[in-house]
Amino acid sequence: MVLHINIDKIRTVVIEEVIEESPSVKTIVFNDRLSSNAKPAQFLMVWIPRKEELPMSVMISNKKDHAAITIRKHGFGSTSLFEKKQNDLIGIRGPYGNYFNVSKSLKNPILIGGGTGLVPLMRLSTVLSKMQRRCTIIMGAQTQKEILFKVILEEILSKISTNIIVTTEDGSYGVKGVVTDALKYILKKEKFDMIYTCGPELMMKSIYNLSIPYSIPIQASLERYMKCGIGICASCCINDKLVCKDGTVFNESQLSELSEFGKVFRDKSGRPSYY
Amino acid sequence: MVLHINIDKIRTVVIEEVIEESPSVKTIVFNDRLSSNAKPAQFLMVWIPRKEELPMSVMISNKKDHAAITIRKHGFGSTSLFEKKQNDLIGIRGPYGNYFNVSKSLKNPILIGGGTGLVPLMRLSTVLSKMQRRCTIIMGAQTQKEILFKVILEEILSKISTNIIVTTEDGSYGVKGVVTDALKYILKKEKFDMIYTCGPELMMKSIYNLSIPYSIPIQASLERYMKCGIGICASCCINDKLVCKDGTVFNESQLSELSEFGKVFRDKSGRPSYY
Amino acid sequence: MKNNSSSLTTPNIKSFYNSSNMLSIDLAGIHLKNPLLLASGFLGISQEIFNRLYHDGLGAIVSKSISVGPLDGYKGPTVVSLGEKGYLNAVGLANPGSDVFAHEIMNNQIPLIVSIVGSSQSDFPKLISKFDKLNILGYEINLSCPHVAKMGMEVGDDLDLVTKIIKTIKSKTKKPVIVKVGIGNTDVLKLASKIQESGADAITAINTIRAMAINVETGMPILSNKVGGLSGIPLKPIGVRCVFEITKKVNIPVIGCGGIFTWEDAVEYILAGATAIELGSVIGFEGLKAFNEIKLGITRYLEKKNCKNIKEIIGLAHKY
Amino acid sequence: MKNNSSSLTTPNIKSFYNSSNMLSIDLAGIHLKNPLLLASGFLGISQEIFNRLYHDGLGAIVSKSISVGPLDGYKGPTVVSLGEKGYLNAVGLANPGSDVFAHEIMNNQIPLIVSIVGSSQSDFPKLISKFDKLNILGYEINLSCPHVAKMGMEVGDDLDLVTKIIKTIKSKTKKPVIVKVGIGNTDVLKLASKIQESGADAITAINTIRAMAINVETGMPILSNKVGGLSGIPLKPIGVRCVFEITKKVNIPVIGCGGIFTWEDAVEYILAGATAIELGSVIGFEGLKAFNEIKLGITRYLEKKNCKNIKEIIGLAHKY
Ligand SMILES: Cc1cc2nc3c(=O)[nH]c(=O)nc-3n(C[C@H](O)[C@H](O)[C@H](O)COP(=O)(O)OP(=O)(O)OC[C@H]3O[C@@H](n4cnc5c(N)ncnc54)[C@H](O)[C@@H]3O)c2cc1C
Ligand SMILES: Cc1cc2nc3c(=O)[nH]c(=O)nc-3n(C[C@H](O)[C@H](O)[C@H](O)COP(=O)(O)OP(=O)(O)OC[C@H]3O[C@@H](n4cnc5c(N)ncnc54)[C@H](O)[C@@H]3O)c2cc1C
Ligand SMILES: Cc1cc2nc3c(=O)[nH]c(=O)nc-3n(C[C@H](O)[C@H](O)[C@H](O)COP(=O)(O)O)c2cc1C
Ligand SMILES: Cc1cc2nc3c(=O)[nH]c(=O)nc-3n(C[C@H](O)[C@H](O)[C@H](O)COP(=O)(O)O)c2cc1C
Ligand code: FES
Ligand code: FES
Repeated sequence: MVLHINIDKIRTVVIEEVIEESPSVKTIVFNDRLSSNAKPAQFLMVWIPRKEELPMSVMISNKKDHAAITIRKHGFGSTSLFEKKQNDLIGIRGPYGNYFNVSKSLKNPILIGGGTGLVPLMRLSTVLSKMQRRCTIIMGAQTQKEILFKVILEEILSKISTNIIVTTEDGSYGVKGVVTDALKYILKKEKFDMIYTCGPELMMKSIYNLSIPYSIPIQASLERYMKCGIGICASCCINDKLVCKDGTVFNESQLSELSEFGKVFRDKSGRPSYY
Repeated sequence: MVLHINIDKIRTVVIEEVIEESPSVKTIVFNDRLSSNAKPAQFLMVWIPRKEELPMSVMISNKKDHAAITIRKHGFGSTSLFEKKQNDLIGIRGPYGNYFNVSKSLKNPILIGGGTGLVPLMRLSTVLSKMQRRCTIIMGAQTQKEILFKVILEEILSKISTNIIVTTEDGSYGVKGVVTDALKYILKKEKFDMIYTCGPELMMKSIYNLSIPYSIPIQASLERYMKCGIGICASCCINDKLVCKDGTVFNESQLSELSEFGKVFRDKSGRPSYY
Repeated sequence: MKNNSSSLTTPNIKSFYNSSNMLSIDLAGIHLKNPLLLASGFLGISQEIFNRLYHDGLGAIVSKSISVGPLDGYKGPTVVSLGEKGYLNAVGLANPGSDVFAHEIMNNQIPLIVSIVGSSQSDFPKLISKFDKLNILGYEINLSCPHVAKMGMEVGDDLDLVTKIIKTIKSKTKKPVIVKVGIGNTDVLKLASKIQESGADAITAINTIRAMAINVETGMPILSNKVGGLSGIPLKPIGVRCVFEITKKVNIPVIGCGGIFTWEDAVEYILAGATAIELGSVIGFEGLKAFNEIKLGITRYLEKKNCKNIKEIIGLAHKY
Repeated sequence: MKNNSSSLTTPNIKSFYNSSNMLSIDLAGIHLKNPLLLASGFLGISQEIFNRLYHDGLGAIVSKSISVGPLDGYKGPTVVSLGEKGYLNAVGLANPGSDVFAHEIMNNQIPLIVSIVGSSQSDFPKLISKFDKLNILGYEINLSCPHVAKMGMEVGDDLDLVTKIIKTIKSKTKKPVIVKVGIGNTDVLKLASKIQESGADAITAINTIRAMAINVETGMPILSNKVGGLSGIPLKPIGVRCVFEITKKVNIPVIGCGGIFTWEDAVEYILAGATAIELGSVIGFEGLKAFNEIKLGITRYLEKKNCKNIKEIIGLAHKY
C-alpha cells in the first residue's frame, strides 16, 4: 500500500522545545517527519491558531523525525508565533517550493545569509557536510547579540574544511560592516563555484551584482508575501513567476530576467511597492 | 504506483458482440478487465442508459479481458437491454458480492441451475475445469429451445469427467421434469460433497431441503430486488442480511437461519411479498 | 480542552472512565448511549436490519422517510457513486408506506426514530396516528429531500407551510419532533429560527444538495430522474458550516449530518455545535464496521483532551 | 454524437481537423480560441502572470474581483486544503483596487475579462469608468462571494438590487457583461431569469459555497474568517446541475465553473449546457499543465464523436 500524504492539509503539531536564539529570535521544535526530510530552502506554511498563517523556512533539528522553525519577532503574526510556549499547538503544511541544488561536481561553494535568512543555509550546510565539501559561510547580524546559529553551524561543519566569517554592522563581533563588504573582499582572493544566499532582497541583489563580473553561478532564495503557498493566489508573484511554486530558489539566468528582483514586491492587497 | 480503481463508478463499455442464446435470451459481450476477473456468482450493476439499472451475473467470455452478461427478456428493464445492438453503449459497475467458494479438498460437486441462473455456474465450471475436478451439472429449461449454454459447457468441461443432465418441463429434451426431479434421483445413487445452485428461489429452497437428509453442504446464490448493489439501501434484504453485500452466496448454516428464504422478498417500495 | 502532551502518547490510560458513559448524550429529552445515529434512507426499511445496526454500535436508528402510502421510487440508476467518496441519489423516496411500515416495526425494541415525509399538511397527522402508539423514540420530519416534486425541499422552502406542519405535528404527539433541513432556495438560518419558533425539539442539518452527473460517453444524465442529491464527503464543510451557524442562532439541539466518515469528522461536527451526528454514505465505503471505529476514535480523543463526557466539547468552536 | 467504435481505438486519425478550430467558441459576441477561462481569484492580479497563463493555453483570463479601492483581505489562513481535491477560502476579496489594477493592465494584449465587485450600486459605474477604455473583452460581475459582508452574495441574494446593478452597468458600457452566480439563499433559477431580463450577456455558474472547517486538535475554526467558500471537486455535481437547470431556463450563454479538473469534467459541463468553462482549484493540484491536458482531452473526445466543433456538443444532455 502506498501512503498518500496530502502535504497541503494542515498537520497539528505540539511544540516540544523553544530555543532562544537571540533576544528577538526563537526556534520552535516539533515532530514532523515530512518537515524533517525537507530540502534546503523549502518552507512551511505555519498556522498560528486564530492569529495568522505565515511562511517559514524549515529549520533543522538534531532529533530524529523532528524539524523546527526560527522566528524573528516582528509584527502581529510573527509575534504571536514568537510567544508560543512548549506544549502549545501550531499547524503546519508543506514543505513547499523548490530548493538549493547541490551538484556532485561542486567544489567550493560560498553561503551568504543574514538574519533568519540563515535558516535555509543551516540545512544546506548539513548537506554539504555530509558530502564532505569544503565551504565558506558569511553570516551577518546587526550586533553580537543577534548573531544566529554560530555554535550549531561550527558543529555541523566541524568535519569539513570551513571558513566562517561573521559580520556585524556595529562591529561588536567579527568583521565590521555588512555581508557584502566581506564578500567583496573574499571574492578577490578566492575562486568559488557557487553562491547560495538567503536574506533581505536588497542584500541578495547586491550579491547577485557582485557575482556577475566573476561569472560565479548563484542560487538565491527569495521571499514574497505568501497567502496560499501552493500557486493559486499570485500574491507571491515576481514578474511572471510564483515564488512559492517556481521558487523560492532562482539561479543567475532566472534572476537576470526578473526585472522586479530587488525593486518591486506586492503587499497584501497585491499593490506593487518599491524597495 | 498503485492504480486505485473505484469499482462503484460506472464504466461505459461498447457492446462488441451480441449472441442469441435462445428466442428470449441473449448474451452481450464487452471489454472490461475487472469483470473478466470476476469470481463465480459475482454480479454487475448494468446501466441501460435512460432506461434502468439492473443487477446481472457476470457471464464468461472466451476473449481476453472480456466478459459478458446474459439477459432474459422480461419486463421493461431487461427488454431494453435485450434490444441493445453491437456498438451500443452500456454502463457497468462492480463486480459485486461474495462468490462460490471452491475448497481445495472438494472432490465431487454438483451444480444445479435453471434459466439465467446458469450464468454463475458457467464461471464456476471454468474454475472446476482448471482444478481438474470431476463434476455433475443439472440444468433445467422449460423446453428444448430454451436450453442455455449446453455447447459451451460441454467444451469447458471436456477435459474433466462430467455428467451433464438436462431437464425440460415438456420433455422435449433430456429428462422430463424439473431439476429437482433429477436431483432426487441422482442423490440416491451418488455421494456429492457440495451443491452449488442458482436460479428461481423456490427451486433453490427445494434443493436445500433435499440436501438436508444427505447432509451435503450447499452454496446458493440468491436474488433480491437490488437498487444500489453496495449495501446502503436495504432493498435487497433477506432477514438481517443484505444479499448484495453479505451474499449473493449463502451456505447451509446461513440458509437455515434465513426464515425469509423461499418465503418473503421485498418489492421496489420495500414491501414484503410472499412466494 | 487544553492539550495534554503526556496523554498524547498514552491515550488509553484513563481506564476508569467508562467509555459508554463518555459517549452518552441527551437529545431533546431522549437519552442515547452514544451520539451516532443512522441517517435516513440508509438501510432503513427492515426491523431485522435495524436490530443488526443497533447491535453494530449505533446509538439510534432513523428509518427511511415514510409517506402515507407506498412509493416505488424512480427507475434505476437511483444511486451513483461519484468517486471522491460522494454519492448522487434520486431514489424518489421509495418506501413501503405507513401501514406496512407500522406493521414492520410493531415489536420494535431498539431506539428508533421514524422519518416521515408528506406532500401536504394533512399527510402528517395521518402519519403520526399510525406510529404514535408504537415503541419509537420520536420523529424526524424530512423537509429537505431535494429531488422529489412537492415533497421534502419544496415544502422546506415555504416557511409558512413549515410552521403549520410542525404545529400540527406537535399538537398530535408528545414525542420529540426533529426537523431535517437542507440547502435549498431559502436561507437555512431563517428556516432554523422558524422551526424553533414553531415548537420543534431538534434540527437535523443537512440533507443532500441538489446535484447532477452526466455520463460523457453517452452524453446522458445518469440518474433516471436526471437531478438528485449529493451526499458524502463533498457535503462535510457545508454541513459543518450549517451546524455552526444554526447553533449560533437557535437553542434547540442540532444533529449534524453530511459526509461524516471518520471520528475526526464526527468531532468536527460536535465542536461546531452538534449534539449528535448521523451517518449515511460512509456505510457504502466502509461498511458497518465504521460505527465502532468512529466511537473508538471519539473516545480516545475525549481521553486525550481530559473530557469526562462528550457533552463537554459540544460547540467548543464557538468560543473562538 | 453516435459512438463510433472504430474511432475509439484510433482517436487521432482525423488530422485534417484543426484542433484550434475545433475548440473555438463565441461567447456573448466574443470570439475565443478555446473555451477554457481562468476562474476569478486564481493568479489574477498581475499582467505578466496573465500573459503566462494565456501562453500556457487558456482561451481567456478572468481577473481577481476588483473593488473600487484596495482591500487587504483577511488574515491567514485564507486558503485551506480539505484533501479530496477541495479548498475552503476566505481571502476577503483582497485586491489592489481599481486605480492600481487599471494601471496594471494598461497595455494588456491578451483576452482579459475584468471581474468587478462592489458593496453598493454606486460602486459599479466607478469601476466601469476605470476599465472601459482599456483593451479588455468585458466584465464578470461577482454577485456571489459567499464570505464578505455586504459584497458578493449579499448582493446576489437581493433580486431587485441585482436588476438595478446590471441595468446601471449595461447603461455605462457596450462591452459584454457576465454575471457570476452561486448557491446562496435565493433560488438560483429565479436569479438567472432576473439576470437575463436585466440585460446581462452571459452567466457564470457557480461560485464557491459557504462552508467551514474546524481543526479538531485545537477545536478552532481554521479560516481566520471562520466561514469561507468551498471550491474544487466537491462542487462539481452541484455546478453541473446549476448549468443544466439555468440553460433550460435562459437563452444567454452560461459559463460553467466549479470543480473542473479533467477533460471529462469540462465535457460534462458543456453537455449540461455550458458554452465555456472556468478553471480554478485544479491549478493548485495539477499546476498550469492542466490547461493543455484538458484541451487535448476535449479534442480527442470531439474526434471520437465525429464532431467538427465543440459547439455541437453544448447542451446535448438536454435531449434526454
Ligand atoms: C519563503 C519564506 C520564508 C520565510 N522564512 C522565515 C523564517 O524562517 N523566519 C522568519 O522569522 N520569517 C520568515 N519569513 C518571513 C515571515 O513569513 C513573515 O513575513 C515575518 O515573520 C513577518 O510577519 P509579521 O506577521 O510579523 O509581519 P507584519 O509586521 O504584519 O508585516 C511585516 C512584513 O512582513 C511580510 N509578511 C507579512 N506576512 C507575510 C506573509 N504571509 N508572507 C510573506 N511575507 C509576509 C511583509 O513584507 C510585511 O510587509 C519567511 C517568508 C517567506 C516568504
Ligand atoms: C444478483 C442478481 C443477478 C442477476 N442476474 C441475472 C442474469 O444474469 N440474467 C438475467 O436475465 N437476469 C438476472 N437477474 C435479474 C434481473 O436483474 C432483473 O430482475 C430481470 O432482468 C427483470 O428485470 P425487468 O426490469 O425486465 O423486470 P420487471 O418486469 O420490471 O420486473 C420483474 C421482476 O424482476 C425483478 N427485478 C426488477 N428489477 C430488479 C432489480 N433492480 N433487482 C432485482 N430484481 C429486479 C423483480 O422481482 C420484479 O418483480 C439478476 C438479479 C440479481 C439480483
Ligand atoms: C441513497 C440515499 C437515500 C436517502 N434517503 C433519505 C430519506 O429518505 N430521507 C432523508 O431525510 N434523507 C435521505 N437521504 C439523505 C441522508 O439522510 C443524509 O442527509 C445525506 O446522505 C448526507 O449524509 P451522508 O453524507 O452521511 O450520506 C438519503 C441519502 C442517500 C444517499
Ligand atoms: C482562493 C480563491 C479565491 C477566489 N476569489 C474569487 C474572486 O475574487 N471572485 C470570484 O468571482 N470568485 C472567486 N473565487 C471563486 C472561483 O472563481 C470559482 O468560482 C470557484 O473556486 C469554483 O471553481 P473551482 O472549483 O474550479 O475552483 C475564488 C476561489 C478561490 C479558491
Ligand atoms: S503564495 Fe499564493 S501563489 Fe504563491
Ligand atoms: S441493493 Fe442496496 S443494500 Fe443491497
